[in-house]
Amino acid sequence: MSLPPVGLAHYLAVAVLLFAMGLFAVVTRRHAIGVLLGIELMLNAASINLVAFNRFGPLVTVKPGAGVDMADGQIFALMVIALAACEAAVGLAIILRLYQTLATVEPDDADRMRW
Amino acid sequence: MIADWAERIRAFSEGLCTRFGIPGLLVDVLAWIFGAIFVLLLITVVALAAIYLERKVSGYIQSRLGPMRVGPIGLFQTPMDALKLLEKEDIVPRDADRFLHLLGPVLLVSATVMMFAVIPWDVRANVGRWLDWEIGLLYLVAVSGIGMLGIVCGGWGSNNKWSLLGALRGVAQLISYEIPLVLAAMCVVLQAETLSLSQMVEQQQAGIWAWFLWRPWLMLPAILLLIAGIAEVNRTPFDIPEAESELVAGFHTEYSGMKFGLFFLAEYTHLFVVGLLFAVLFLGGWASPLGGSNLPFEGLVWLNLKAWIFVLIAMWVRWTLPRLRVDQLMAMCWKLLIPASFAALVIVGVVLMYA
Amino acid sequence: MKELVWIIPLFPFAACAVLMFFGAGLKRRMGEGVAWIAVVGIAATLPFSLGVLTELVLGAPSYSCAAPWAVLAGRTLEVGFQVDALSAVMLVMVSIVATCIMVFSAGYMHGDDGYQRFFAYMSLFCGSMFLLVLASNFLVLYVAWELVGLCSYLLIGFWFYKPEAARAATKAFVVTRIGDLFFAIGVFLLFIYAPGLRFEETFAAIRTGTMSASIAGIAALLLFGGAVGKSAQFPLHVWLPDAMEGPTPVSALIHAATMVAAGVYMVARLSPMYWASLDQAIVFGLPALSVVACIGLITALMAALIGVTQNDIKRVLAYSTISQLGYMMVGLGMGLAGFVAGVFHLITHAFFKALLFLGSGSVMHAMQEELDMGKMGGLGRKMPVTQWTFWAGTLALAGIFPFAGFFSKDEIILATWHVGQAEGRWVFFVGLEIGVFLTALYMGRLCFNVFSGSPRTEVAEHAHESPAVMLWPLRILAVFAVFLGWIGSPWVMSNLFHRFLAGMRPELEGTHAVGFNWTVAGASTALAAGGLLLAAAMYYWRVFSPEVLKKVLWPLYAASKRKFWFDELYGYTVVAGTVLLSKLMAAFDVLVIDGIVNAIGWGTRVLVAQLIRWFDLIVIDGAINVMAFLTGLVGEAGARLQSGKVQDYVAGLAIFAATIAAAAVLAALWWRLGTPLPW
Amino acid sequence: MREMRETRGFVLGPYNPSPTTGLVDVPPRRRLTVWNALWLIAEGAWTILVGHWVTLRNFWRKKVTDQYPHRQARRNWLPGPGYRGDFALITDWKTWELRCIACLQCQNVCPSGCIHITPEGRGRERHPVEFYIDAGLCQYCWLCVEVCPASAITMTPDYETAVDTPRKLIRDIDYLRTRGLEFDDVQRPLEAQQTAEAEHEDKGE
Amino acid sequence: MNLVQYYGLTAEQWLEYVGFLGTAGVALVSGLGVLFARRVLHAAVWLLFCLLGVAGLFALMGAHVLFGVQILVYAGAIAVMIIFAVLLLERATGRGILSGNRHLFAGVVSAGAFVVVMAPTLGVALWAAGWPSQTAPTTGQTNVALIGRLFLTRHLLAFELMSVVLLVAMIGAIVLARAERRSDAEEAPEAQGGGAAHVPTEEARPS
Repeated sequence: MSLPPVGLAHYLAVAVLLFAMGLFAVVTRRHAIGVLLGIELMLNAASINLVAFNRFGPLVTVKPGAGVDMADGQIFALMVIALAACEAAVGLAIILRLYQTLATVEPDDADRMRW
Repeated sequence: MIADWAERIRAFSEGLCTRFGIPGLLVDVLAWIFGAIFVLLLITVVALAAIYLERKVSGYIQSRLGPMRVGPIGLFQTPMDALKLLEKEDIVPRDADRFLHLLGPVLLVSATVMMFAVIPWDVRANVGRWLDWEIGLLYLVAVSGIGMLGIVCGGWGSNNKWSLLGALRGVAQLISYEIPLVLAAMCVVLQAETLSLSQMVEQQQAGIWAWFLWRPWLMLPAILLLIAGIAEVNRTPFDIPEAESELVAGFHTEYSGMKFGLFFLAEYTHLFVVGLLFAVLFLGGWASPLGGSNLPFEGLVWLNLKAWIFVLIAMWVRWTLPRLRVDQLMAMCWKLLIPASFAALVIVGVVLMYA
Repeated sequence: MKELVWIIPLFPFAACAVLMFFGAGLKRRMGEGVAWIAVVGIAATLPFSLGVLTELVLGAPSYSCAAPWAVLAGRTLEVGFQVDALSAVMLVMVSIVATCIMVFSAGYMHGDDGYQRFFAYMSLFCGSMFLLVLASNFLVLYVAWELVGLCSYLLIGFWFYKPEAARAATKAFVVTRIGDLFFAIGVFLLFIYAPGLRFEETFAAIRTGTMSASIAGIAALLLFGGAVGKSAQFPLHVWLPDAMEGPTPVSALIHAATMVAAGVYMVARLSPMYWASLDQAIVFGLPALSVVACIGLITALMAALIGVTQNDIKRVLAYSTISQLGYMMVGLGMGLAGFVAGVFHLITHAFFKALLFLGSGSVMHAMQEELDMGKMGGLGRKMPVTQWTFWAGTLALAGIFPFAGFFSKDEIILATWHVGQAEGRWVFFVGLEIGVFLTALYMGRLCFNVFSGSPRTEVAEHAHESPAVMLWPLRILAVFAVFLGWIGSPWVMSNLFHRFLAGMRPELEGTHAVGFNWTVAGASTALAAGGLLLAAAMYYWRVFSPEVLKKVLWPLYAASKRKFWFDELYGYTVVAGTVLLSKLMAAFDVLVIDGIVNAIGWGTRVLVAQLIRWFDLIVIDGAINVMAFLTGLVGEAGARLQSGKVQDYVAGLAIFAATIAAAAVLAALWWRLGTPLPW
Repeated sequence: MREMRETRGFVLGPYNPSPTTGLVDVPPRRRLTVWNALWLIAEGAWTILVGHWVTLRNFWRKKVTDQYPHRQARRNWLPGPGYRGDFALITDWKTWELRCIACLQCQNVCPSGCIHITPEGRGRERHPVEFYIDAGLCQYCWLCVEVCPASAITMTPDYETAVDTPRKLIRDIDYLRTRGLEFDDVQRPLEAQQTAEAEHEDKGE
Repeated sequence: MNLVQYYGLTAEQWLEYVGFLGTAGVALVSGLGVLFARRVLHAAVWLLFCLLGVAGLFALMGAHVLFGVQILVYAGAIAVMIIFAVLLLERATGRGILSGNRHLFAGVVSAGAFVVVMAPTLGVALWAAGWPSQTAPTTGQTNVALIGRLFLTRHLLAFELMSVVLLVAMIGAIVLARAERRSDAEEAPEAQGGGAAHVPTEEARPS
């Protein structure tokens, strides 16, 4: 029985699981910040994918000896992190305002936009 | 010389493996473990020495002797303290968050210890991949961020207003002073054109005047790093988190026993690490002032010496300057240090571009 | 001076404007002095008109100027003024008489609260009279004609708070309007057929034949209808006696001298049209001119007869004016021979009739507004100036030798004599002679009753002479009444007036003043004296009482007393007719039209409404309700989706995304890669 | 340099108006110009260095700590006169026995009741057999010394009375006698010397 | 060295495998911790560990800069910020995830749908691509230098834009968060003394 070396599949598997967890957190968490955490998880899963594809993805034929400098995935992941920072900041500000106005933190209570 | 030192560890671990039949490939792992153990020992010794030295120096500055009772000239004072702390009962305040209470010191200590991974001891660049990491400085700064979290957990976990306030202030201070620290380090990065610390040291080998400190344009970053370094460690001019007069003991008010010890240990180790960082960045790591190094352990000695100089300076500063008020602290960081560090960065950039 | 003729109407109009707009203010400040504005307004015209007259007398040609006013159907309507012998004479007459009357009324109207309003209307009247006289085309003539009618209405009804005055004013206005109707139709006829509205153009057209004589005749006759209304001739004379309700100066100016004379002046102005249509049988086979004459004759006789039995001095004078106008119409009716006579009598009559009216005004003033002869008597001693001026006017009117009346009236009678000799129609001569006798009779009666004898009431006792401001105009007019006649007499430059007037008319070119016929003059003078003596006998010497005559000529007396029942006649016929007509129309309106509308209303309210209500309820509301129900249903279902819970949305999003992703990936694999799928 | 010192201090912080801003005639705060700022920084740095030089110099100075247990006899260790330290019963050096006549005055006056005496004998032979002073309870109010007719009891300037169990704080008669003897040979000459000096100083002025 | 191929992997690969399992395990376990931690603060701390796990994965994949940035930015700053936010809101504790949560079903369905859909598809795709695991040989450049160069050449625009986005987000967050004080004073005078004073306790909150 031979184990396959650590490849794209492994990372994708982790990413999918993490994303599913994030999604589950976002949907079920009763605390607004819990939702935010879920979102962070999903973002991380996405960035794992990015870096994984950057590393294993480009099956370009390469001249022997020459190296391929492909770091776009990583840069993309960096951007994702930066954006996650912005998103978290604004998200938290909104949650704070939500808390101040509605004195609750549960997303279910903020349901004034219903029919 | 140190090269064989690392080799010697490796050989020793290999011997072990063969003796106990551990598969070959784990030899590297074993070597790493021994290295880690070595570093841990070094840390504990350094911490104890630092604490002892702190009390001695503060005494001597205040024209008093400092601890003299325990041991010949009080040498056994700190170990005894440590023992005392060990046997003291570890109290967790009622309905405090036990998990966070424990997590506080753990995070802080682990962060501080992790910092030692990238310090270039007296090693030739080619030995030990794990020693010469290409993002050394970034790793250092990143890990210090984690330490900050430890303070927060500690503050919140002890369910007490003072500690919470101390934690919030501490984090605010750390976050603020991280910026000038990083920017000052960036100046050196610009100069050395690499993030890995060992390569920086490589460039400072040629005798005392090759050290970066003596480069005129790097002097300002050096001063900034000094100040920010002291602030990063929450040392006296900037030690508002556990300012005795206001916040009893800041975020480690509710700690007793070994957790308190851990905090104490972490603080001094962090001080030592910053000293090491300062030494590596500006005083040419394990480079001997006379240039060239041939004695075994010579690099190690020089590095530690420079680090200790920094630590002493820190202590010296601690026992002269009064504590800064919170808004003065913040104002100084945001209105003085950060602009200065930006300026320094620009100057270094320009100088390196055209000089 | 001729060129400045257009200023003349301007002065009185200006005075009127000032008085009209600033009258109240001025009255407060100047008090009675307001009158002098009007007087000045009129007096200013005196020098101009005299200047114009002298220029024309010295042989200057007639002058006319015109300004285009509007363009109607291709014709330019002009405001034009014309000055020739006829209008110059009239100008002078009007300005002199008006001035005297204005001065007189300054005194007479003393103490009246509408003081400035009176003078404003008087100035307006004088202005429009000048306009009428100076008019050079039919349009201006018609405008002036209407203005004059308006002023007469305003002035008759000056004391509008007196019901009979208001009624008299409306009566005068309506009757003259009937006359004006014919006048307007005439003008329209001319507007259509005549090349231009200007008199000279019309006469030239008639002369050259471009306009047919018959139409000229008809137009002339229609215009004469207007004159009948305005000059109170036979059928339309009823308004003049009632017009006496107005203040006396008004009667003097309007109903003696000017307005009523306007009709005669208009006929004189248009005489060439009459002369041209002599051979056209217009009405009952008579040419227009003879119609004029006949109506003149009838009016003269009838008025004289009524005048004899009136007790109110102003009514007597009114009827005397009507009869004298009849005389003028007869004069003009005699064609080329009587034209100059008619005009001359018009001028002289204006003066002494104004004098008589003013005299009666001063009498009334003295008698505190009392008009009935029965209540007067013996005023002669108390009012000597009024008496002798009144006697001068009476003698002039009767036609005694040195006075103006003798020459002018005598010339008309002479003209009828010639016509009688020429055509054998003696009826005019006989009629007029009877008129002379009657005129003398009623004037004598009037004078003796008022001035001689003993005062019959204490009011008469206390009567006293009028103030100087009233007496001086009387004296001036008296002077004119006495000496004006001479300018028409054959001894003065062989009838100066005739030569002056004849010079204007080409047709008159050939004729010259008719010699002085002693027989005719003698006859008329004798008749006049007879009348006077009869009056004196009855009222002065009281030889026999008038009752004797009343019993003998009782039908004539009754008829005369009731003014030949004209008022009643018109009352029953015209007035009653219109009233009846209006009632009929009202009835028709109420019954027929309102009835129909109400019926329709009722119908809709009851029947149709029910129908519509049923339809609306069932059909339309039904449809809408169904629609509402449906949308509600759909809405309900749709709303269920939006639970407001943020996390439900996220779940939905995720599921949806997942399915899409799956589909896309499978599709891609199935088509693009063509890889054999594991299953 | 002098002028700069008089001016109001420059504060790095933002200009935050206090509630009475503008109401009281406070001299306007000088705005921080660039040169002022630079001069300020320089001056600040210099003061810090001077401070450090002071501490450094102090680092090498002779230390004042006196290792307590093995202290050098130096006069300034002695507390001033009238220090109320441990108790002592004075022995009359002529008759070589305690002056205390067991009159129980001190026992009665003691507010905290920490003196317990068992008297014996009558008249001139009256002497205490047992004399306990519970130093733990005593509040060192000096009343017993004052009230003693025979001035037999006194408080020595000895402050090193730490013991490791409370029971030892109850001083018995022997302990008090020995302290009294010590007090005599040590304390009296010193007191004499001190009073002599005091008189000399008074004469000097 | 007699490095023996154990289970078909070289020592290097073994090391990497172990490393991968370790970090992935940390990441996934702490992910679960984020999900099921009863108190949100614990969830936040678990998130921190998850982030460190992910950072480890990045390091394993050779993205060292990303490792550093992840720890410095994500774990160091964002996690701290989230924890701060939780500290502020701690009193209004949300109930645990499992206690009678109406959305449990929705959560399971959506997460399940996602996994059910993505896993086989990816599996098929990867199976089709033959479990790619070899990486392209790289030039001698260190990751730091490469990222630095790329940032300032090819992706300069993204780099600059990101600074703008960060600035805007910062301003937005400040405005949003700061409004509370002013509005407190203006709008709701009775809500003085910060939000905590009148936060309805667990029971008082309407069900």
